[in-house]
Amino acid sequence: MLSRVLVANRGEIALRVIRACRELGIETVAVHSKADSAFPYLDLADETVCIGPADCAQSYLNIPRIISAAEVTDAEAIHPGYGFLAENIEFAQICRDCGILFIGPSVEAMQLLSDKVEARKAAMRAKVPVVPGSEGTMDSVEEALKLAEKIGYPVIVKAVAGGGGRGMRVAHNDISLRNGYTAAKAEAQAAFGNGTVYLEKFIEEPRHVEVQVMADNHGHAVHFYERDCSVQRRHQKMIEESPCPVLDQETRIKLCDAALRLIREAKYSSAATVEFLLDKNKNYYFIEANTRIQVEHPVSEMVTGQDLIKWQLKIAGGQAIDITQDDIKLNGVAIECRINAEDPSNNFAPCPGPIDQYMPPGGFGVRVDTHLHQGAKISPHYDSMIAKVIVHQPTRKEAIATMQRALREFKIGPIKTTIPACQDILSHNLFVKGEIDTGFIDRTF
Amino acid sequence: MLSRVLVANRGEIALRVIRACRELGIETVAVHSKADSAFPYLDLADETVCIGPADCAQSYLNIPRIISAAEVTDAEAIHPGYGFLAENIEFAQICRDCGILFIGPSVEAMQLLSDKVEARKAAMRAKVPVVPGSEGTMDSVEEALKLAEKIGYPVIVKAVAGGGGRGMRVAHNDISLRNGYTAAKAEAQAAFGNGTVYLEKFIEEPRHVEVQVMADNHGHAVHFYERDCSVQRRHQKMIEESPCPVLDQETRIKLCDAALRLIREAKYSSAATVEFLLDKNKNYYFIEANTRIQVEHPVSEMVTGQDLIKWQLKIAGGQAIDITQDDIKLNGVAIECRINAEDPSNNFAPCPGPIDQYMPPGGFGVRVDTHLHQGAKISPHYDSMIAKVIVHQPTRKEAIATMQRALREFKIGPIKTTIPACQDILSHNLFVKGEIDTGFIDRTF
Amino acid sequence: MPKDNQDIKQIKELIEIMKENDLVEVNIEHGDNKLCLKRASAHAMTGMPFMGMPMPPQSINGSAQGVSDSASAADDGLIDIPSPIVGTFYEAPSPDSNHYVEIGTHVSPSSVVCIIEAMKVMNEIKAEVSGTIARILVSNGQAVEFGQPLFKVKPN
Amino acid sequence: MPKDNQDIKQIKELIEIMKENDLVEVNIEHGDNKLCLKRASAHAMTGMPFMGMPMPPQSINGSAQGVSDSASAADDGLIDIPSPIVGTFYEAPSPDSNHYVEIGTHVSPSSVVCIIEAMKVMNEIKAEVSGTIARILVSNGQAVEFGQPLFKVKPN
Repeated sequence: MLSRVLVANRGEIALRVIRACRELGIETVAVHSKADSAFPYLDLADETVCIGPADCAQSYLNIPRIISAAEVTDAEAIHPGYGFLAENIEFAQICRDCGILFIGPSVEAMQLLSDKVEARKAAMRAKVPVVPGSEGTMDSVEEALKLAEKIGYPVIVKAVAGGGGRGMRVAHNDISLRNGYTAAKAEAQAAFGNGTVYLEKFIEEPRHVEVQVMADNHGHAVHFYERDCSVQRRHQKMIEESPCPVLDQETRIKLCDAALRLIREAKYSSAATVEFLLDKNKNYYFIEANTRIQVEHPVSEMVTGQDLIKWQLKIAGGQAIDITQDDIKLNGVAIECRINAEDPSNNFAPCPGPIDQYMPPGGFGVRVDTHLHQGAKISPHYDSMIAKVIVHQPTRKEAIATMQRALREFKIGPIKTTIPACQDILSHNLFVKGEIDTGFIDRTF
Repeated sequence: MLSRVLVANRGEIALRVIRACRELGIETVAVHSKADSAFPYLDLADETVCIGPADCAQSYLNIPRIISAAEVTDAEAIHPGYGFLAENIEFAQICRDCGILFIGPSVEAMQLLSDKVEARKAAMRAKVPVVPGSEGTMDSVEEALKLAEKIGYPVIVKAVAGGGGRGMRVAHNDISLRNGYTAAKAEAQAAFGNGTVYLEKFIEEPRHVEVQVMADNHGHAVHFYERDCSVQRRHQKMIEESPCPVLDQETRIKLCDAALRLIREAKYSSAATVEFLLDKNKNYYFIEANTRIQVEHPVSEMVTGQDLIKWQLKIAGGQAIDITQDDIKLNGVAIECRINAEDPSNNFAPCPGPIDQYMPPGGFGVRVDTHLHQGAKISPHYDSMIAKVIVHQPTRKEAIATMQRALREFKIGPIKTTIPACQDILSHNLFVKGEIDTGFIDRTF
Repeated sequence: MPKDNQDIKQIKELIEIMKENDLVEVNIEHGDNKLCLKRASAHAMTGMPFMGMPMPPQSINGSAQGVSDSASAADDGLIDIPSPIVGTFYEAPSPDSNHYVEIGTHVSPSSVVCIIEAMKVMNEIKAEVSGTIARILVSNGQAVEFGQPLFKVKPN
Repeated sequence: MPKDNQDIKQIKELIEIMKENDLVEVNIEHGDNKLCLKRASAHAMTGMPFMGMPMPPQSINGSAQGVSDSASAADDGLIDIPSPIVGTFYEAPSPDSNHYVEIGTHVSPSSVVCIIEAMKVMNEIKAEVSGTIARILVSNGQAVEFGQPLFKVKPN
């Protein structure tokens, strides 16, 4: 078991990791920027280190400062949370070089899965269905046009290094493909410093379904079923749930087994998410794997009763996964709403500022993950997600009712939050029926 | 299904009932005293009625005012919560006379089970083990001495109308029985206006184990397993857990079935708790039944995933229990700590006052039931219990670790609370090993 | 800015009155002389002008009208007669009878001003103050809660 | 606006009254004379002596010493030289060398005052101010965090 972990993150996920460490008896070192020094979650760590000013580049994204903080506090391992350095291969490599354990997969597994083309090849080797498309990168527009003719329109051009919707273009014919190819390449070059693109069949009105997996260093891998994250506004997830409401049990098991095959193929350890598109005929296609714990991991925790962060810590400490797949039961329905400091009535503009009023919801079936409190200040320097409300009930209908009453109870003021937007979505007929796809929000609201 | 329920209580249990009603789409009327009018949980009700001044006798215990509030707001049913009027037979009778549904058992079932001698007789009819003792009341000290000789010392004298440790005396020989008989009678007369007593074998160092049951008006009754409430300070429960850590599965099933037999014998409907003493040889003896929902009901909810207040409401609305006993699985371990506004370092003296600092715990496995918020004021007029922290984990060891970290996170100030006392108990070797009885706290701390 | 110690003394006295009565703000104008005192609110119920704060609970008549502690002088020098119980307000002993009081009726402490029905019992409510009925705040058949002002009386 | 010291005295008295009584605002007008006093609300931010408030997080050297924003004059007229990075503080380039500075050493902005080792790199830290070293706040080999004051300098 680990004895001392540095938490290289901030806000709710830093608190989440500190909580898991404390329950396992692991000491924690919390690093923070000067902007975050007043947050009470820091008191819950055994030690704190101020690593820099508010600016992320000089604090949470600054590798030398974080490594140095681990060195001076004698931390044996670093948990990167999500975002910031969580999927930074250079950081993982430097940790290894410095003899500090990076709580996550090996550098090699990260390299394999973070490269979309390589990940796709690995999926094909593992007999995991992938979206029909290029075997490798598309190095000319002619090549792209030829492949589009073969697999049929619509197609999508994607940046190898892409993410968050950038470096992507959909094309329904030759002309739009010519334009899209050039635009995607230029955007990817500007955004990621890498203009390499590939091409895929464009799946129309898909659901975003992802499988939570966990592997240890002793050859064991288990899944924690799937999450449906189709409620996305401009490619940003807003509401996630588990299980996927339209998946039958047979398809579920096939999907989850496919995810495990990929993870084994990648010789992966620690937590990962394998993302799929699910089309209207319940065909699923691997799209990418995330080599970190994710924001929405609590919904999988609620339906399985398993603490995923504890598993990450135990695995990093060398422990084997000592439960079998059969021990992991899918129990009821969990839904998560992300609460962002954004104004839904003003195009979701960020709303940093002081929180004068704060009343979280509670009671049966309600979990709140947040570092907030009355008197806290939301800094403009960081992500606007400030809290997650997670509910768990025997049925989806009950889960929606519990989420509605929880959101009604949740008072955060005077800053604006996405609570009203989540309430609107939860009340929408199509959400209630589960008949949505990743375009639902952008089409409907 | 009910359409409009008046909640005849205050604080966390009023909020608990309001939450359940809201999730079921039932409108709520919250009554409150003037001292409670600022609590935000009232905003969550559809209507509120101020029924009187702070003094309970003129507000929460005042039957005409509560009935009148139900009449003017057109409420069809009243949920009494726990305490106040929850076990007041006169109130249940008046509700019936006024055509208002009392959410609880029938007047007849209340009468039977609230009379300890009658309840004991019913238990014997239902072949539920009872503590060896008097068949009826003890009307003279000579009768008591004779019985004591027969069943053997130690014995305990108890008031028929008793509760909370009043009107009770343990005797280890004839002299102490003579004194105890007279003292118990006098105390019961003073406290309850009824000096009738009975006599039982005194079970040494017992555990307090109680079974949660629920019955409908269609002949169905199910149990939700047992709670262990042995952590008591002067007969006041402080920490409760489910399941009982020392019970084997065979005894558990027998115990729960015994509770169901009594409930059926009493032709009971709604929620009830059947209380037992468990001796060192795992013999269990029925002691009394509580005809209400109890403070500690959430631990049963966590281990079964069933919302007990929702069941009360559904049953009151005429619905049948549509799950079977097999559907109610005992899953993991739940522990509840009661947080009281009391100063453990000053003999648990009540500590009312304003709450300037308030930060509840959260995260995986943690549930908080409370009406508190930063800026709330704790009134000296009411019970000192202000919050309940409930945790749920796969194992007892993990549940204790989660409770420890949750209590460490819970900040309530400047008033004193029982949080440090709960932390001390959770850290105690005997509690951790589960080797305690109802005398543990008074002996140890 | 206060002219003399006399002012300070008066301010102190005013503050005591504010505290006793849970006032959060006092404004006084005498010609050109103006005095305004504001206290930090004790807590939510004193109604800071703050949009995020929980709203006061809806009273049973749907109005935002507060509940006064007892017959007490308000800004306008009028005294409230509050309801001592929860029930239904009636302005007359029966539908055909005259109203107990109208605007302008003089009442003494023992004058019956209305009936409140609670649990089928008709409770005669007495004025408890002397004066003239200035305003009737509730209507016949309306549900009223404990402490809800029923009438405003101009004291004599 | 205060005409003379008498006014200042009265204002001070008023402020004391406001603090004692939790007032947040006082407005007084006498003809053309107006006085308005406003305090921050009685909340946490005003630093009430309140035992239950969260403690500031423990800094890595275990002291409660705060982190200053930059070289800045404190009450005593001295200027801090804060650590610009996280690492281990060394007062000399090697164990056998002389210390970069001692108490009384005169420094200019470009003077090296110490080394902070971070990730095996020895970073020379410059004074960034001119003056005389008045105090050395950390000891050789000690871990320091970002912004932690290392020296106090008496500016010239």
